[in-house]
Amino acid sequence: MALLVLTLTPLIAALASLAMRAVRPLEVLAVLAALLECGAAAVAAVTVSAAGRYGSGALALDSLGMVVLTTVVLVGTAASLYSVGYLRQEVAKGIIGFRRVKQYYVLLHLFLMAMLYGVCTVNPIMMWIAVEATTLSTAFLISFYNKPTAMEAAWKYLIINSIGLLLGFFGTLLFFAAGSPGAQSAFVTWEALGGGAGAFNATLVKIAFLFILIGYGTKTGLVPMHTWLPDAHSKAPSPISALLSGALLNCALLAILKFKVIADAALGPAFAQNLLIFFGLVSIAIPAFIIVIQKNYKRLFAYSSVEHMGIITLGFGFGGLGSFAALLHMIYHSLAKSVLFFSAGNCLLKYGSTKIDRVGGALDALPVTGKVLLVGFLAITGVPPFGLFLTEVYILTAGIAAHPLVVVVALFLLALIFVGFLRFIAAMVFGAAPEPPVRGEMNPLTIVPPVALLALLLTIGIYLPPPLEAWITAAAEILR
Amino acid sequence: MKTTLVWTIQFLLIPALSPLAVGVTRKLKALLQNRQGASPFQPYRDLAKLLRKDEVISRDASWVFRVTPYLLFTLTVAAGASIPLVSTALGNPATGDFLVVVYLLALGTFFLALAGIDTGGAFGGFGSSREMLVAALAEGGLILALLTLALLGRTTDLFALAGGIASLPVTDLAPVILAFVGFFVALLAETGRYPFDNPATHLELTMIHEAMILEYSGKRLALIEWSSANKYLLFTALGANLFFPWGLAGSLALGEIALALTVFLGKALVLCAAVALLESTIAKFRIFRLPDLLFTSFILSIIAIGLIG
Amino acid sequence: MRPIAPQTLLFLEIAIFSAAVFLHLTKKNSSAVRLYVAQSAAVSFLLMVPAFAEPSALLLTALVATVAVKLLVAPYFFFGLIRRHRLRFSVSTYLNTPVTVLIIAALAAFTQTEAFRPLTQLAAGGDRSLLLSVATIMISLFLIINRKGALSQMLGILSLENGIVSFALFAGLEQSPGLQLGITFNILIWIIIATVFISMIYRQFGSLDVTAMKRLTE
Amino acid sequence: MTALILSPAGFSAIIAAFTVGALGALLLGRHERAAGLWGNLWAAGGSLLGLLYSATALITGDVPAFGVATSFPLLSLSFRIDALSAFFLLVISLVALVSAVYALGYVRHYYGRYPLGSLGLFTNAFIAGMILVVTAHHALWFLIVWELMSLTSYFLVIYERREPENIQAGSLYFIMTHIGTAFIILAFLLMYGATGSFDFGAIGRGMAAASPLLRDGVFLFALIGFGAKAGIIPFHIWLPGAHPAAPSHVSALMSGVMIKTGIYMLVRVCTDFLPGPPPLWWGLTILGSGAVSSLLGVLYALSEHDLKRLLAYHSIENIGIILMGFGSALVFLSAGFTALALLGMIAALFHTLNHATFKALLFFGAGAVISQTHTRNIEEYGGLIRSMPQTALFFLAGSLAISALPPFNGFFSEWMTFQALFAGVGTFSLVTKAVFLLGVGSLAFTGGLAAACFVKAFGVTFLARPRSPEAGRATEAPLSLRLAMAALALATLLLGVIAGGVSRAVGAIVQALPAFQGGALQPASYTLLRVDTGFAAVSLPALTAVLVGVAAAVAGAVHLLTRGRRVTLGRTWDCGADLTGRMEITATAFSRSIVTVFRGVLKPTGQTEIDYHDARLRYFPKSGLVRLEFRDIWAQFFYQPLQKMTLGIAGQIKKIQVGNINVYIGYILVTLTFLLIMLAARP
Repeated sequence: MALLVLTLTPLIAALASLAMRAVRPLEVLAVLAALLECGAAAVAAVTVSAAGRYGSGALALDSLGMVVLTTVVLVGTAASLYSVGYLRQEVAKGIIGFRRVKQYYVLLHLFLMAMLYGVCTVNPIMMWIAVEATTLSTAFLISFYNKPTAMEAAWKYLIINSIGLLLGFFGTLLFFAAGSPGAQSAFVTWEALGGGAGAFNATLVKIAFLFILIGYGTKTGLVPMHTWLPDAHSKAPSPISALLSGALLNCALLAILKFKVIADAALGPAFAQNLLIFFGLVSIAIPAFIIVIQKNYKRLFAYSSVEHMGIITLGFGFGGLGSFAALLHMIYHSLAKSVLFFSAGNCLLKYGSTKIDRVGGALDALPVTGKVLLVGFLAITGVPPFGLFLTEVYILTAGIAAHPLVVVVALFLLALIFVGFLRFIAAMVFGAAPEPPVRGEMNPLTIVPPVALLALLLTIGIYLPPPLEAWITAAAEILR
Repeated sequence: MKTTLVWTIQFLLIPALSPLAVGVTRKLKALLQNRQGASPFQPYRDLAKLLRKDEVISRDASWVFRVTPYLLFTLTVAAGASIPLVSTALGNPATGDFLVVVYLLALGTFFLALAGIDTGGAFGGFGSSREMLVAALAEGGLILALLTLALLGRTTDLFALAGGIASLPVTDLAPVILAFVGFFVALLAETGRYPFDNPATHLELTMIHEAMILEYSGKRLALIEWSSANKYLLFTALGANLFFPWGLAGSLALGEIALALTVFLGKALVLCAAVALLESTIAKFRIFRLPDLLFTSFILSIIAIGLIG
Repeated sequence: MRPIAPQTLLFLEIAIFSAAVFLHLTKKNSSAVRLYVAQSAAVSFLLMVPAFAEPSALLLTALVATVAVKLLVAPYFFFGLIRRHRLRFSVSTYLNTPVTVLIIAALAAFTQTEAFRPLTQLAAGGDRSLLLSVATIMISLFLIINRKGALSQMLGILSLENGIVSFALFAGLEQSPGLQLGITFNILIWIIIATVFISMIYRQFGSLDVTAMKRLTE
Repeated sequence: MTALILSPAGFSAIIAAFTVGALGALLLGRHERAAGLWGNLWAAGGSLLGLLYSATALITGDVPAFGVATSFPLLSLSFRIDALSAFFLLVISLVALVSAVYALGYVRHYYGRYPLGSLGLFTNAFIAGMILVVTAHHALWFLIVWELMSLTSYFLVIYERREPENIQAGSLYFIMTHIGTAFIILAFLLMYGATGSFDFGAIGRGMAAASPLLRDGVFLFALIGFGAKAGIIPFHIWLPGAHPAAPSHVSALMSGVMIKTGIYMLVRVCTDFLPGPPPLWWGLTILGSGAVSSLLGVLYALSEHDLKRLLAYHSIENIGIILMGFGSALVFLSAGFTALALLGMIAALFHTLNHATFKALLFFGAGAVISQTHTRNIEEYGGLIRSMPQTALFFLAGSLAISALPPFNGFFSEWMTFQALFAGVGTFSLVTKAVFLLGVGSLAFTGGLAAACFVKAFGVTFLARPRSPEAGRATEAPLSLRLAMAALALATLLLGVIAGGVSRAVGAIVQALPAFQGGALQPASYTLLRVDTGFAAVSLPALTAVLVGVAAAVAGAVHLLTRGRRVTLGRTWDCGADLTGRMEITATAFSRSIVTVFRGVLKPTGQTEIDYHDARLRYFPKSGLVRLEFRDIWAQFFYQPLQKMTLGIAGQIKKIQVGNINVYIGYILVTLTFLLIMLAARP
């Protein structure tokens, strides 16, 4: 029931938004819908932490899905709230008008719905449809500002992800085929598919998983299929960037993980793990170097997302403690990256540019955002007391015995990322701006969400609440 | 009683005889240069005259300038008491360590250099700068030369060390000779002798020690001059009694001590003569050639330690 | 109704495959769209096989929807685009025709190698058709890479989708009609959005040459 | 009573005091005076508790150990305060206490410029971080607090954030410390791989049986990681920038104790985590790097005319001296000479304590001077001994101590280090002997050069006439500053005079370390410092007594002899012209001769620009300017090439993002094909 509410709320909100004639009701609707989703997710969470599973029929959640759902709902709520303040500022500056605001909210709701449904559905094909739907709903959000570069980003996003997802679709079909060659396969659920995995044709499953990994990996932003990601993240409105990084990537990764469970049942863990380690390491390495010479802060954060997806993938590749840490890392990363994108949005509103060298002295110009940006940077690069430090160490710990070389390389790449990141953040936060803007924050609504997320991040980085630990442990158990 | 006597000698011998050592060196130098030269006792008269004079102190100078002469004199006397002058039997476990002696003298140099800067004149500062250059570089050679002996004598206590070197077989003396050469260079550097410094000069460009004490007069100048004489005799005594420890008394018997005192005076005379000879035959080095010489002294000592095996 | 002979199926698959190949070769946008329509028609025929084997209302609805989207809506949008922006010729390719053909041959050969061998056990008799549909997928992918025109890329993606659908049919995988409808709806939305995007690209860049879009390079 | 102090509650009280101080200062942020007072008083209170705790632990010999489980896997907040930890806790608390007192007055000159709240927050957190670092007993927990310490110190370095060079220095510091941490993590991961545990005790037990190669790897990574924090050359490049940038009482903490945490962990790694006799090359490596660090550190200091940078370079020098002691201890351990190892280790720890006192003192003095003159450039000081007589006296005490001149404390720890090195020269043959000789030579030159450097630092700062109007207007530092300096100046003297007793106490601490058990401790008394086997001995009280006695006699005699002689004040001989501040020797000129001697190492670039009144008649220069600059050879030949290489690779890799969508799709096709082929080739 809660899941139904969860998936239908944004749909209804989207339809209702279509009918709205003023900005204020749109905003109220967005916030209300977000709160309702939070409530529904909380209900689901309670049951999942108690029974390990929630829902029946077409919509169901296990603890693995719950982890991803948590990120989607948290980031979604924060982004909805932040959008209100952000769009108000843009309207005030005359960048957009009512029509666009309305379009934004409708698409935002649809985007959220697609992600929520994708996480909750029990059918792999429906999940595929949901992920494809996220592509479709966000394409216009990425091209929101109608500038040539935004168009370019959106087109690349659309085409590359469509191709990727078609390959993923092909992989899904291959899984079905491996499950029941030549037979009818009507409405296959994840469970049904996984149940018969022991009898699967091994080589077929390998090819299938390859296609899944390439396909959904495109959406997850694994190198070398990540190419759309920095473009899309940097051109989308900041709350959408936060959602893309903090929620969408996780949803796509969830698909890979669900197939990994099945592939592991059919093949044993080694095959999928080696692939994940390979893509994980590459996805850390390439962004690490690009971050060092980045000139645009939103792209910087986007590459950081690629890198973190790499870390998470590496964690799943190592398995065991690595899986646990990767799931935890996923939550931490979602929160931290949203914080950064929200701060980036505030900087963009203030300075009117996403170039790092146009932004300076943020600590003076934006007293709160400057601090949030600095602290968010510390969080994302894994500096204690933020939890990402621990999860990164856990992931490396998980791999040290079996893959020492990978661990050493990853460790130094992480240090390199820190070095690259620090130079730019220091320039933005402390340095001097070429044209110093007026001092002061612009809208409390653009401040509250990042600060709240940061506080949450800090809290669960220091103290891991038992229910959360329970889901993650159970989810890690599923993944092994 | 005997111990008291020897301790008195330890404390008083150096200050008492040091003007003489300087005078003797000057006299020998004059003779070598075919000059009559002043009496060897002339330095005593100079000191007495200075002590009788009034004093002028720069307005810019602080208490550092005023205290330094006293401190310097104290340190040279204390260091003199820490080295074996007549008897090895007199153990001095409190201050008789060679590092203590080296660093006590360094403390003096430190304050003298500060005093050179203190008056705010242009010469004093340059004198200090050069003094610290020479002192810093001489320290390595000095410590290593003494370490050579310490390794041979298996102790860094100077009294025990003198005894230990004296009882070494003659075949083991090669490192001692090498180390002595290193030590002698350090001696010249530390006491402001040719080719490092010209103790008789008052030409600004060549001064080191004299530049630093340019502003002193009266009793403080007397103390400073006396202190540097002390230092000269102190190094002479170190060279004479550590590298050539024969003739030192093995006990505190009066006769032995008297003999040892005589032998010591003889050895000191020889060393003073060596210094005088050197000063008459070589020219003063350019300041940037001095480090080469000091590093050579350092390396000679290293070779000496290598020879110990 | 009697089952359709394997030869017919193979013929249809060859048609799909050839359409993908000819998409590479054609220079005119209108003929490219026609090739796509032809390919879609062949896929639709394939779809009818199971639909008529066990007819049901929902299944028929799904079929009709698919046919409508692929054979009617898509060409309608595309020809509209071509007419509005006077896009007679598609923008050039990266590789010239001989090299293109060579690579197509290589990709087709690749699908016949050991790498795809495991797939053949999915369909007892139709392994050649199966591999041909895989070849269609690879060639369509290559089409998107080789073409500089936005419209051609779109057609490449749709052709890729056709290849996957035909693969699913040959592998004996059938979806429930509901899913079928969902997928079709998805494709419909996709076509609409992509068409809108192409219009927007044309407005922004004055052509459909995607190589004009290379500002985001950091 | 002692049980209560050493209980977990007693320890928590220390941390709680700093926490209250930190958060309270932050909350009081708007009220500058209150925030400063609150933060520093609580810091002082916490430090007092820390002193009490560590002293109790050392006296009773108890080893408190306790832990708190967390909800995170593998992570437990374990503490264990053995003698070594207690010793470092003592040193940290001591310096933290005086720096808190100092800060009470010092923070005043930030009023209205920078927020006092965050200063209180970060200072308290920083001290607490250091305390946690030396008491942590679990690798993950250690890494967390280690990073916490680095993070808070980073914020303190960039506290005066409107100076761009501070930001730069802070970034470099944070980067170096982060890379260092990567090496540390690697070392712990390797140990985890071998032992399956992050608990320090379990690591120690498990690593005993590990392969020599693994042990060597752990040692090497730990040396780099902790060496970067300690400032060993060539990982020192952050240090001369970061320490001066921080507020002076924090500089004192960073230079005085933070870099020692690197030493602490090196000792832990080499003796606790990797038990058993260490390979010879470990000790030789540490000894050699210590020798190089000390000599180069002092040379760089000589070429510096920023007072705080000069002091920072001296920290490198002193870390080198500490490492020489520790390195010789390791060599002796590997040869089985436990008694001599004890000597080296005592020298190292004693010098750690001594350096903490005199370096903090010197930074305090520098801070007092800077708060009056508002510049760190030594060339703009001069004559401050008249306006700041007490500060001058305290700074002089620190200068004498750091130059290893008796009877101040620096001399005695260097003396012991010398003795340890002498013992090595006398014991070993060939290569080992040569390394020890290198140490002796380096230490000997270091002593002399340090003295030269502090003649410059003290002389140019405090003596002669003021060289700038600011220096002329300076007044004596506030009371709390002078109190803190007086306490430390007294400590440098006292620790020197009772060096025998201190060395005995330190000896007991070292003997409590498992690796050094079995070594006989020589019968040192409070009055006599002796080396085992009677090789050497020195008595400080006796030395002091001799000096005082002779000085009194001399002064008395001279006074009697020269009664009635007048002392008049006059002008310095000025060759007929009026002397100004510009005619005194400058710091640059003072050290120029030494710089010229060591030009092969320092790579100075001298430029002389003379402007003449008449272009043809070159007799009357209008103005002359000599510029002496130094190239940092480590940056030039190591870090810059490394950076260039990284940027080059990055530039190449960036080309992946060509911007062309066709290429992007090509990546997907190629990856797919590649993986399919791999799969076919190796099913």
